[in-house]
Amino acid sequence: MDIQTTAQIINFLAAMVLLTAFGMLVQRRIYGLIHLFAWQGLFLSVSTAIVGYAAGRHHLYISAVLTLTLKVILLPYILNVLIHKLKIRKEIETVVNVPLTMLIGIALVIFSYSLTAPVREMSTLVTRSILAIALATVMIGLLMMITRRHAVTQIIGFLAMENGLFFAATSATYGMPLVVELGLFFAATSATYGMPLVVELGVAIDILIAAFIFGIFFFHINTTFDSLDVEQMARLKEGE
Amino acid sequence: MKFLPLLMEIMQLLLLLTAAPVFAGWVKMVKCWSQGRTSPSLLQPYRDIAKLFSKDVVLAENASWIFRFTPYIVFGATLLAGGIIPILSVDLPLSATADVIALVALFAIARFFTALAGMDIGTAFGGMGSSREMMIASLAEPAMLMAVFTMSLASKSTSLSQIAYVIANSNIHTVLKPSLAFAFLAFVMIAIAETGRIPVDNPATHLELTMIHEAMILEYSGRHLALIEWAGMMKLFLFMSLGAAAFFPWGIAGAGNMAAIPVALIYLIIKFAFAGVVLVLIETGLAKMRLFRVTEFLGAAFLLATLGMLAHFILE
Amino acid sequence: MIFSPLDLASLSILLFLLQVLLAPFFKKNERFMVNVCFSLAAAASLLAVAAGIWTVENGTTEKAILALGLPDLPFHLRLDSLSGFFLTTIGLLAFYVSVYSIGYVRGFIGQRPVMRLVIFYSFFIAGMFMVVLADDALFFLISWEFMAAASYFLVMYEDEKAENKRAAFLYLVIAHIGAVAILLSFGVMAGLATGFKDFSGYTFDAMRASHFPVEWATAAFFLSFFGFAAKAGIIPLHVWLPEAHPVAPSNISALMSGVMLKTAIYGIIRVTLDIIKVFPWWWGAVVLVFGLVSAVMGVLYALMQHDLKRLLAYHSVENIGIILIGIGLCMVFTSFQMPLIAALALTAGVYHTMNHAMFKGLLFMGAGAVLHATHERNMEEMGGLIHKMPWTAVLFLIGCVSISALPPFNGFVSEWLTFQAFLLSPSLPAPILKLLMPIGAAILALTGALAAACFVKAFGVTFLGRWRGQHKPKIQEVNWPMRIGMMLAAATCLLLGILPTLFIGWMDTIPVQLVGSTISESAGTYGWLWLTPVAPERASYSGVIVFLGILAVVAVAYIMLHVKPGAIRRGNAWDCGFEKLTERMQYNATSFSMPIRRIFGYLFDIKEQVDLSPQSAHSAFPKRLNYYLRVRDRVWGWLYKPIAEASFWLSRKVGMLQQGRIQTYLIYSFITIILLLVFVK
Amino acid sequence: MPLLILLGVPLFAAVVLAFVGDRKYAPEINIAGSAATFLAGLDLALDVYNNGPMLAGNKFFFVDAFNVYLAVLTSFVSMTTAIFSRRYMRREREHGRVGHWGMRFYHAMFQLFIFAMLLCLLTNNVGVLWIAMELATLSTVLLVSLYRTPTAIEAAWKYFILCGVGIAQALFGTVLLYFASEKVLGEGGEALLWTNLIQSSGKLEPTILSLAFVFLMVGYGTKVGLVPLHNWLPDAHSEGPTPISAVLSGLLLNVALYALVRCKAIVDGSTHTHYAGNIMMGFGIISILVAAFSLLRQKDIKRMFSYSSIEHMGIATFAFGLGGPIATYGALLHMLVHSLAKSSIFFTVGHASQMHRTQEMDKIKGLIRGNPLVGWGMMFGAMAIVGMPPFGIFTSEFLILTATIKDAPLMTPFLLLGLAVAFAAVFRKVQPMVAGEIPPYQKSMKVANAPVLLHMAIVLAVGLYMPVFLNQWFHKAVQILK
Repeated sequence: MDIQTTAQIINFLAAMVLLTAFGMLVQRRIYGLIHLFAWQGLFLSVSTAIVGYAAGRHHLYISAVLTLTLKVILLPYILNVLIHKLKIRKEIETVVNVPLTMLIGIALVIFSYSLTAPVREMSTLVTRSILAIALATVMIGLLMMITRRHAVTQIIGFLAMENGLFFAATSATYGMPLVVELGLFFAATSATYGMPLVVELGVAIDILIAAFIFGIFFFHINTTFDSLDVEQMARLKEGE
Repeated sequence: MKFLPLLMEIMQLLLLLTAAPVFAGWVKMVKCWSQGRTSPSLLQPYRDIAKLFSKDVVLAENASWIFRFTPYIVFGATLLAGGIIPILSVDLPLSATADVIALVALFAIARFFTALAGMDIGTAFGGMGSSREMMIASLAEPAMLMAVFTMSLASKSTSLSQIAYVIANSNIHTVLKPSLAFAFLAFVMIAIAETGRIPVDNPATHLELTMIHEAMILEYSGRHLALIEWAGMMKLFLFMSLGAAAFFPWGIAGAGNMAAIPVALIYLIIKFAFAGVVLVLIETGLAKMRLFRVTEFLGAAFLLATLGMLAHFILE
Repeated sequence: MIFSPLDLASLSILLFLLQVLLAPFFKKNERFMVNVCFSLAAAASLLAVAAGIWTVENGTTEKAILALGLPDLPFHLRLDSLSGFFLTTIGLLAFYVSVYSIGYVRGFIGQRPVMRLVIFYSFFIAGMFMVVLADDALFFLISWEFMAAASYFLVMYEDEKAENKRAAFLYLVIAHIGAVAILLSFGVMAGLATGFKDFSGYTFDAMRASHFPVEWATAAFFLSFFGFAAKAGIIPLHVWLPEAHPVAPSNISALMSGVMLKTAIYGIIRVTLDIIKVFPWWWGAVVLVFGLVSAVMGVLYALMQHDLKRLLAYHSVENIGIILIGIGLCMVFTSFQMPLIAALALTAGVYHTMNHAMFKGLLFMGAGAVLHATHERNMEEMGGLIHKMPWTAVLFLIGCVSISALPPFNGFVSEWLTFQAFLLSPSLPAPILKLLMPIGAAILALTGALAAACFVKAFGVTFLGRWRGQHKPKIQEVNWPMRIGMMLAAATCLLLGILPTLFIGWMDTIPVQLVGSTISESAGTYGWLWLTPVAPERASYSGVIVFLGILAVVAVAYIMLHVKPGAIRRGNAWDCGFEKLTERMQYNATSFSMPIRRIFGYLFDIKEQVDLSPQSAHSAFPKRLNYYLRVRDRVWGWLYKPIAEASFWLSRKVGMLQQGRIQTYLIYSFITIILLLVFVK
Repeated sequence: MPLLILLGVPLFAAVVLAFVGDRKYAPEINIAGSAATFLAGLDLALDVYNNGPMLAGNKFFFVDAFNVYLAVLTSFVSMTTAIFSRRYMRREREHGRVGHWGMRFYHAMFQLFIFAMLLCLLTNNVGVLWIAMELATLSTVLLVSLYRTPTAIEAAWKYFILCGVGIAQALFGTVLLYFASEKVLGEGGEALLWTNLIQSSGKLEPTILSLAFVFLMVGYGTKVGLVPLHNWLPDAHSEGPTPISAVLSGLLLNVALYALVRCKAIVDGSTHTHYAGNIMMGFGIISILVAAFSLLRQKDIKRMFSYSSIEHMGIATFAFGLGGPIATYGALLHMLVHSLAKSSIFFTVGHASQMHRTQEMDKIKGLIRGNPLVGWGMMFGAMAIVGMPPFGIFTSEFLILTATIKDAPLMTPFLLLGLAVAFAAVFRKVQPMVAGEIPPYQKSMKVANAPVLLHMAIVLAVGLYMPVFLNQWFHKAVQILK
């Protein structure tokens, strides 16, 4: 297929990524969040694959596959398991002032577009416009982390953010050299705490460490504060 | 060093020693007249001093060597001051050893030790006297300095002989300066305070609320007291002659001419007789002030003296 | 010549550092350590004195470079007559105090570890030597802070006492802030000297060589003046001084008050007259004003004290003020190209520097002796010590007479010279100066008189009368090393007082170096006997003759009156007809200064109250009267408390930043990114 | 070869200690490992010193004066920390604050952390630089929460999330960097090698790079602990075991700053403006002021000294931002002496808090009488850290301050204010701790003398007599960063 269609497809996918990001921003129920996240991962991997195909960068297929396995299958699964284990299935989280957050989100999108405009002018790549989307996704992820008060949802926000990065790294630039992508996965996995499964797969050592962190963290937070509400973790402070 | 100035110096010191009691007697005499009393003779002070010298000394148990040596130091300092101020002649070998600043400092030494002696006994009076004396001195001394500074600025020197010489040999225009007028006023007020006369202090009283100088020397007796009294008279005499030398030096003998001495002597007697009268007028005219009015009095003097110097720097 | 002066100086510094290594070996036998180390210190100080005297005598300038510090900026040493003079001053007092310390520090043995004292003592003196030898900004500041740190530990010596901690903290903070200010001023000068192509700009030589634009020079001057003022205890930066000096061991207070403050004077002279050289007249006016204020306020505060060492500390403020007056005048005259009078003023200031070192050292040693014997610093308790400690009394008296500027002792000479500088000043072009000159003279005069009053009080209350305290301690005269140390200082006071001409002749290389003129030949016109600063007919003074004159008259009168031995009887003091006088009836420090407190009361923050307790039937007949008096430094309330409160308020506000919620922190990063991105666009 | 040892030993030691970390001889292994690392570092340094900068592992590693001295410093401090932690952790174990797993974990992670930092310093690849930084974070996160107290977990969580977010920004910055460079250098690994980037930095697109720098600044700045991104730092440094606080404060911050400075060099090369410098100066000043005023209100001893770390990192960042030979020299020197002094302070702090069983400063008293080494060590450490001569920090602050007056005079008042307040704040607290009588509840104990003495000796030496080779290194580094 020709460049035009590719570009269109990719842009469509990018739009979907952004959409899912927005969805996550306002989704109250944790399961819903996880599903949205999975969808985002899917769009991500597909677009990566297409970019790989269109630009003939075959190592991007690996990235696509990895994304698929990690972001679409493993992490959602693990999160489900976790939520089950920690018995927080029913928890419905209050999201502060949906319209406002939406507005801020939109503002962020516009901002990142205007910001990346000069870059877009310079780039010759098919996927140049994706950089803006990626940046917007990162920002929205950060925004989500700010607005949410539940440890798990914060993590999901973090993941969304990291998706944005991944998007930028793979699609926008035709993929960075493999060595960094390893790092990316490592970042992704470390960020997602999707460890137990990854350990089963027995991947790299750094993932091991992150697994360690994951396991200990949630359970400790849950046991010491008997919930995963991060609001309680505000003892270390200056102003009284 | 030539012989003549030396002679002059010695003469002057003798004059100081002998004439000081006379002047004190004269003041007392005029005072009695002014108050319509019959006065003791001019020589009464001599008799008092002689009597004191012949008496035994009674020391308080607590008195230390400071108390015993103070009279001598006071006497010495005062006498040395006498060697510096040109009374009859400006040509004094000693006058080079100390200028006006040093002169003030010499009086300060005397006062310093007197105050210490006052505290030595450990009675309430001594301490009170010293405290008040130092309070007054702390205002009078700078005022005094300022006054003489104005003089020295006018005559471009701080050496007394030089000042006297310049003023004496300069025409009326150079002398009639506002700064000098201020200085003179200040000087008069200070002289009163420094010599412990009414309205600042009353040499005749022994009432503890009012006395200042007397309180310090309350414990003295015999020769010690004699020395202090004598030094006091000398101090009065010296202030008068300082005033004379600084503000009315006319008639004072110039360098080297012996012939001018008698004339100078006559001038001197006239000046002092007059000064005594003025002093008495002030003393009888005014009443003794409360202690803390004294500070205002001296503050005024200090101000005047400073004004004098300012006047010199700004107007002249 | 085998040794050059600089070698001697460096050798003495090395000796001091050697002691630091030596001391730990004698940990077992502390008495031995004290004897050895302080004797060594005395010897080392003498070396420094020799070097100093030698340099000033010949007016030589010697340089050396130590391969220390940064390889690009090694330590530069320089020994010219200015630093030579200060070397002499410091060394001389250090010598006396070291001798004194042999006896004084014995008192600590067994009570607290002496080694710390010995070590920091050596560091302290070595630091002061290095300060006056340093010839580049880095080395100067290192030695400067080194000195400060060492003295800080000495103030901390009795570290279990709260007042020591407080004082030491205050001292170190102010000293450090001052040091940073000095650093900045060097930065200004170095930066303008070379523009930082390389490190050479930091040497004083480079700064001397360069010519500064006036506004930068002004900035540099005020920064350094601020810094040095903080060290010298110039009002309003003096608050640390009356806290730190009293609580330090007395030999240390003697050094701090006697010479450490002088390093600041050295710094001011070095920066203004040697490095910047060309400056507008009003700098001098500023220095002069600060000097005047410090002088008069210092002595007034001193008058209000009843803690002996505190009183002396405030007098250091006063005397620093007097020194500054001399220097300020010198600066004024220099800027108007009047080298001769400038030389006179400088001589006066520098002379007073030496004098103050001597008599203040002597006085603090005396206070130390009193403390050592009575374990008492509060004068209200004391009295009659002249009977128990005759030696100390005489020596302390000499100190009092000297500091009160009474002839024939040294304090008088320098104040006399300062007055001459005032009086000989021709009418200056600037109108402000026309006003400043007479007022300055007036204030100086006032200061002298008040100082006399203050020391009548100090000596009278402490040594005369009878012991006032409730408990009567067993008092005895102090040991010989202490006496000898004080005697030496006292002798120096007298010599400096009666032989000023020789001294001025010796140090005339300093004015020659700095203001390019000297008063020594005119000063010596009549020979060594008479001091005639400018011309014989303008002013003259002869300490010798005053001394001998008074002595002679006293002797003659005494002999004449004792040819016939008149009996001396002892009797009770006259009690005015009341019942027996008690010690408590004597005037004490507070009551002595009451009249003056009444006059100048508005300058202090005074809280005074009388309560009749227990309340009796009629208020006219109280059973017992209690009188409370608290005199405080106004500066404290005006300057320091607000600053402290402001900074704590700010820190509370800053604390708000961090209130624990992780979301907030995320918002911070979020906003930071957004802002930066906007900033980029 | 030394490179391999330098990186291999810690990794290997980590694996070993993961299994035997709780044995009696584990601390010795720990020490031995870091000692070997240190020796390798020295060897490498010697190599570079003689033969100049070198590339290795087909350009994967790049060693020049700038990073080799930091590498040596890192390995050295980690060695002394290992020595210190031997006694310290043993006692913690006796107090029952850590168990078997804890010890194993502690030792393994300690070595892994060192490995991460060394990798971060030595790699030539900007991407790997980022990975190593992340690894360093991860390896310490759980050490912070080692004691499992609520506050510890909270601190670790904040550390983790905030640094995670930060590092993500850094990654975005790196991506942008690549985005710009692959046009010039072509795709593939070449485009991420610092050496290539710096060479062709002139050709890189300024707008993209300035954009990238924002993200890098925020990302690595978070790790450096610059205000307002610093909030994780005091918590993490105060809640973890003291040896970890020592290496976090002493080393990790340096490494992060190193990364930032490397990136700045590229950006400057591209933009030819002082824009990156200005941003860094801004962050520096704010950090200094905020840290200084926060110091005034501290009650917890470790927390106080971590704020002082923020302040000093602010100074160094400011100086790098200021640029110019003197300031850069000062900044490099500052990184060195600060990490030495700060870690030695943390050693003494650890002993002190163990002696009193508390980190509250009001309860710690009479250290000099109680234990001269700890007391004097803390006293002189504090003196050094607040910039009193003759310690090295004074020299660096001297250079930085004077340079500031020349180049940015308007900044000096703020700098002065910050330094003065920090000085007063630190001394206000330290003095009562070291001075005075021994409180009844103070336990006397044997302490590790060597680390404190060594560190303070070096800091003093640098202040009084800087060795020539160090000087040359600094000069070379200044050249590199110019």
